Amino acid sequence: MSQATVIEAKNLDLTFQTNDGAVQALSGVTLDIAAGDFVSFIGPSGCGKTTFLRCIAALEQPTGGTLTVNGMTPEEARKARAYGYVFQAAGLYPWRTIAGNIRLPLEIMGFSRAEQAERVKNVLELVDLAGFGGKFPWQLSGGMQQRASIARALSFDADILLMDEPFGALDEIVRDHLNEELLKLWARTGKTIGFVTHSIPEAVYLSTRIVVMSPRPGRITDVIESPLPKDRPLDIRDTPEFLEIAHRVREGLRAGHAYD
Amino acid sequence: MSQATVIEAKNLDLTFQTNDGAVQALSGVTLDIAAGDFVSFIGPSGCGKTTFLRCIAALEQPTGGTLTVNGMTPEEARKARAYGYVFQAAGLYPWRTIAGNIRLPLEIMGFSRAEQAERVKNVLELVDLAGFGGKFPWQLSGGMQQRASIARALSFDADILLMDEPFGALDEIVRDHLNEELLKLWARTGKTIGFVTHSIPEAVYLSTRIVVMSPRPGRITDVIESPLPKDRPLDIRDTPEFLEIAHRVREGLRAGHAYD
Amino acid sequence: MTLVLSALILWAAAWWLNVRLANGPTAHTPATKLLVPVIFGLTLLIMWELIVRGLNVPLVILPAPSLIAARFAQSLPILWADFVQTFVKGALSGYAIGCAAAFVTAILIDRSDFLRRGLMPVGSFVAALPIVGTAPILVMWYGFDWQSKAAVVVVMVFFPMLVNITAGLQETTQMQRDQMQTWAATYWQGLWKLRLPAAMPFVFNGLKISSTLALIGAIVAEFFGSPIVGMGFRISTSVGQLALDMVWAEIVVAAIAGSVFYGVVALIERWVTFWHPSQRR
Amino acid sequence: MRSVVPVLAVVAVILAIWYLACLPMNIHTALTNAERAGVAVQPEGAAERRDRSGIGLALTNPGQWADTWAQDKPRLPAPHQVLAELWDTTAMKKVTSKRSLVFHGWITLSATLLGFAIGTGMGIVLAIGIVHSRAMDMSVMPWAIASQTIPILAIAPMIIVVLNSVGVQGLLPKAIISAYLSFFPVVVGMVKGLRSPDAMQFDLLRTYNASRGQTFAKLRLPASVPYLFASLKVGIAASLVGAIVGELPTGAVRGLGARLLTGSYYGQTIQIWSALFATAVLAAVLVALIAGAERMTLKRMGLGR
Amino acid sequence: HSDNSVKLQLQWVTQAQFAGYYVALEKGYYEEEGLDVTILPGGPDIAPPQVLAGGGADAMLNWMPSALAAREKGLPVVNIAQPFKSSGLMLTCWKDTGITGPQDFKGKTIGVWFFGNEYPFLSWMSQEGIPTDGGDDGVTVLKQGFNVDPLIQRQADCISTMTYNEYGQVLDAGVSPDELVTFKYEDMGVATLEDGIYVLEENLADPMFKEKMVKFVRASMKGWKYAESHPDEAAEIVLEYDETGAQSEAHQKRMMGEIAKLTAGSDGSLDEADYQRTVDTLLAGGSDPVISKAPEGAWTHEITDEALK
Ligand SMILES: Nc1ncnc2c1ncn2[C@@H]1O[C@H](COP(=O)(O)OP(=O)(O)OP(=O)(O)O)[C@@H](O)[C@H]1O
Ligand SMILES: Nc1ncnc2c1ncn2[C@@H]1O[C@H](COP(=O)(O)OP(=O)(O)OP(=O)(O)O)[C@@H](O)[C@H]1O
Ligand SMILES: [Mg+2]
Ligand SMILES: [Mg+2]
Repeated sequence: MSQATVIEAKNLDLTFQTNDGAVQALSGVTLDIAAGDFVSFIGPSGCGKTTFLRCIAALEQPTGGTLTVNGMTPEEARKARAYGYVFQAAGLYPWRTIAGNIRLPLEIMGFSRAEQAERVKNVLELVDLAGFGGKFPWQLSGGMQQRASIARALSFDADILLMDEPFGALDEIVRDHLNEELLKLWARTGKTIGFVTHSIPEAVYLSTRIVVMSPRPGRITDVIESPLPKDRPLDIRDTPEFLEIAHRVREGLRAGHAYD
Repeated sequence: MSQATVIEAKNLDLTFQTNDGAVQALSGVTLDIAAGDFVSFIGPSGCGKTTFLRCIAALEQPTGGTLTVNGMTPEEARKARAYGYVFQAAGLYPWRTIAGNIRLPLEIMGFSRAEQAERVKNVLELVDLAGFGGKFPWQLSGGMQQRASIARALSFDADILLMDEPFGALDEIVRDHLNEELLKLWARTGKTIGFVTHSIPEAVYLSTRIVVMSPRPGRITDVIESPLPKDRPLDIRDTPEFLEIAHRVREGLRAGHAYD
Repeated sequence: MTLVLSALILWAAAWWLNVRLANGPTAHTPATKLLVPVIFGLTLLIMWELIVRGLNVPLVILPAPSLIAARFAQSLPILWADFVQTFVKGALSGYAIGCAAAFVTAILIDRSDFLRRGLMPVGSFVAALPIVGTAPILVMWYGFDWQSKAAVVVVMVFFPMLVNITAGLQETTQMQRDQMQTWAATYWQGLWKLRLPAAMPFVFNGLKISSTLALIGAIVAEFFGSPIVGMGFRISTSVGQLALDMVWAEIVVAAIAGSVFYGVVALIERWVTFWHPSQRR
Repeated sequence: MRSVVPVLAVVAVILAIWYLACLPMNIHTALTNAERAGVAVQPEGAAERRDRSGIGLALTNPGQWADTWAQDKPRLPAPHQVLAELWDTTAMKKVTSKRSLVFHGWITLSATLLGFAIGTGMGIVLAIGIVHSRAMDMSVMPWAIASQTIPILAIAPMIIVVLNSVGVQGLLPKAIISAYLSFFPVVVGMVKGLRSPDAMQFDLLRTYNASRGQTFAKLRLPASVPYLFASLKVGIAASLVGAIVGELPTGAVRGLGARLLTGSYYGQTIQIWSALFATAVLAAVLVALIAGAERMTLKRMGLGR
Repeated sequence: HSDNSVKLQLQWVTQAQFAGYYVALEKGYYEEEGLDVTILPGGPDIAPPQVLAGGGADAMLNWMPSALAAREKGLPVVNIAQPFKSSGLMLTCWKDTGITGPQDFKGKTIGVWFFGNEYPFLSWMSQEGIPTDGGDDGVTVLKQGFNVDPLIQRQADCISTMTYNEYGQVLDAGVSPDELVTFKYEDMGVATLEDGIYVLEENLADPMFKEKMVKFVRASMKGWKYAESHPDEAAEIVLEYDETGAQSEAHQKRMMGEIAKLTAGSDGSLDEADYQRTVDTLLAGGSDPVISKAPEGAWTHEITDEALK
């Protein structure tokens, strides 16, 4: 937390104009994310988690406030290819093999052939998919597809990794496994990670900070710093410290939740 | 557990013939479910949870063993409209209003107009959707749609409720809320419920018995009786007893899980 | 040459205007959505006029739009009589019969997998028979009046409708059908309450395709024998009389009638399949 | 392969109905012929029989049934007559002979293929324009629909004459008419296909800062391939119809369209039917070829499961 | 595209009706004149005047009513030769309908060709005072297709036939002449001139073109006279040139025999009396006149005078 600030949001507002009136998706969001942070965003549906992540990645244009990434505008950062973005669905191209999918951003960014092959090989190993490069996505299980999509986001080595519910569609056991892997990867690479999830245990297990959001209008209601050590075996989830943080998150969530 | 046996499976086998060989989805499954039981099925993807539920509902024909429901064959029970079945997706018809959707099974079963209106009103209240009857499904949030689909399964008052991951697509808070509601409903009506889930806390929180399954071939590896009281506030999930059962379930799961 | 040149300049100017409109702030208003294609169409018309005048194209090859419009205005009674004969009597009745027949067949096919697998390939083969071959045969069988035109239309619309309805009836998910099972619904209940409503987007797709086919079929069939009234009759005789302005007036009627027919079907589609994502906005 | 038995069964039923239908359809002529040959028929006199139903006549004159399947110019030729003519004009004639259906089929096919190529090319270019330019989308699409409501047979002769007057002759005018019919399904299918990737996939490419061209080449184009093939199958059949329509006003000299027309001038119903079937067979073959190419392409793209 | 090329647009598909031109081509008469002649067959959707206007042909064959109508429509075509002396057009009716003369047409259904060929019929009916828009007092007119089915199928009581073509088809269908009543336009006094050779007026101003046409007409008439005297050979030549392969030998031979009767009286030059009769017939055409005033300059003897020298 002592490192430089990478993402700096000040009083961010975002209003969507829809057919039946304006929707305020973000309202007065202020947040700093330092280099090497693992920040989770949690909150009920529609609270603006995705929208905030998309603002950072310059996929959405805030209507108020300021947002800088590495001191640049998000747009400039996007042009500088500062982000790896992992969407909820794996979203692999069915007409490309796993290796071909991972190669896609590299082709677009103009890496050399040799470099491409090299990088694909490396990230495939990183996500435990060595040997599956020649397979097509539909020949793999959902968990493997999701790993491939993470590999794709890692391949060009962006400093910032934005992940929008990447494990939402997986079963609990596979999810546990990928959580472990993600932590290892983060420890190894020191990337800055923004991570959206619906699962309290997942958020607590992974993050250095947990941002609790609440809807209508979407805003930050709580930011919880995690005192957990960097090294976290899965069993840590049965410890009282863990349960304590989980409890705080749940309380924070419930406070901001209005039933519809 | 003292009540009469409602569902009785003995040595159930089910083998699917597919293009590339036979898949044994269920193997030697033996299980009794008593009237008023709340039985959860948990296990990794592909272990046959859905298949077992479908066998009970006579949507699938076992290839071996015996299965009776209320002393009849599942087929007869289906014709006698013994089941309410809730699928993972809400599966509401977009061209019918919420009330129209709930009315659908009633129309099919030939209830009178007045009776239909009466029942629709009742179940809408039961699932907290009073006032939304005139809306179309796509005008409601995912959680509300899922509640409507539960209302639909309840409307004709079948004794057995089969639910296949009904809350899989919802966020944690809405899920908690629906879990609470479901428990209340169960307590009030005394229905027999079969419930498939991927979430360990959910299974432990809801059930009187938790059936742990494991794949290839799909079989039951463990049946855990829950000592929790019938009255369960949400906070019960932070108690040691709860964590103890959850731990047992997790161990059981991990034992049967092979990474793919 | 100046006329041709001004046509090109006009084209560029209109296109620039359209690009402005389409990307401007009002792009999503209904007025703009109507205006843009209208500007485009008007540009084409004016260019046609200028080029025909500029290059002195003989009347008997291609008349200018102004002449066509004049002829149109003078011949309203004739055009109306032709329209009634061809569109109302021939095309509409054939369309109704063809769609209804396809509907009944689709339900039959739906009940029997054997029939479906047998009929669909044979049907697609029959559908490939070109209208210019079948029309004379049907005129021979059903006589010169609108009945034979309706028969041609029936033949033309039947198969596209059948394919679409059949595909539509397959459109439900396994889950939806299972749901019906758990309620022990009968075949007809399942059909009426689930599969027909679910099939509607497909049915309307077929209805839209068939709406353009119907008019074309009725007109073309008149080329192969007709009473002395009808759009196809008028077109072919007028070509013989070198009354090209009349030919184009009839083509204008055909285009308007066809587009309006298509539009009406699309409107009904909006209304019936209001729930479909493609219709929601 | 599971369809073989049902298809055969359906074909058998159709043949049976067909033979039966020949009875009422051709009985009038059969009776007139018989009467001229001096055979007693019920009732006598062609004018007398004119308004009688064919079925009634067929029932009262079972002796003349055989003739309804063997006439020279029947209203409805019997299946074996059509088959015999097909066999006679394909297998039994040299392919260069003017009486060979293969010869005429080839003439039509060449116009079809050229028209198909032009139409497909035009359709794809238009679709790309429509997908990338809102102005084009808004202005062209309604007119493309309207263009398909114009009866092609009516303007085909004019197209031929106009092209003729600027010196274009031969295969090209026919091909242009055939292109006119085939471009529309391609436009509709390609627009759908090029727009088929969901918003997420476009967002993904934005995070890579991909250019428009890259987005097109890497995402839109491959995603549209299945749609393209679906519309190509519709398009090639439309091309064939277009080529045949185009043959009528080019002097009806050669090609399947000319066969249909001359058959019709001289009341040669058997010739019409055989040309009709030849056309349908040709269409089936062309569609099957595209389906084959589709299977191969999709398989190579990893989409054919 | 050499300067000595001539493209001739026929009115209909290749058949013995056009035997003279095919014979001239086959026998090399055109070649002898130094001409390179292309014969373009017609069809149901081809309007020869339109082709002429579009520059697709140098000369066309046309019936005079149609050509005069085109002239009024602003397409100045000129008759330069008239190989057909008499008309082959007639109405063929079933005898058992009770028709014996034009007065019996009332209430009957009659098939007529359109596409420019309807003018003689409409003139005739208006001379007889019979309306053509149906009803008990008038005739119901059908746009006849390309064959004789409407008569055979008894969808019409009468149909238009040519002595040399459709009438034969009716007989071919097994009908004996006793069962039929026929009305030749020639006999009814309403005959109009049929197949003549027409060119654009503006082209005639060009002496080179004129010279070409002189040669063309000369060679064509030579072809016609040969065909008249060798009908069977001429029919076979036509069959040779038929690319559809749909014509039968018997049919073409009979057609040639009938055609020979129509061309017999002509040396190629237009008979002014025939022309006048045609114009008069057309001008008499009641409410929907084919032409509204007597045309001027619609024919010339310059070519035939030169050719027949
Ligand atoms: N493109 C858009 N146009 C209009 N409204 C939008 C758009 N995108 C999002 N919204 C609205 O903005 C609000 C925030 O949406 P967002 O997707 O960020 O929520 P979220 O927290 O990611 O929810 P979830 O957990 O369901 O993914 C919602 O009310 C949503 O309906
Ligand atoms: N209709 C079918 N045909 C062939 N195989 C099937 C069919 N339905 C299920 N299977 C196979 O049977 C096995 C059990 O499937 P089932 O759907 O019951 O698993 P599950 O436990 O519900 O998994 P999940 O958690 O993914 O829903 C799987 O291997 C599956 O592939
Ligand atoms: Mg989201
Ligand atoms: Mg399942």
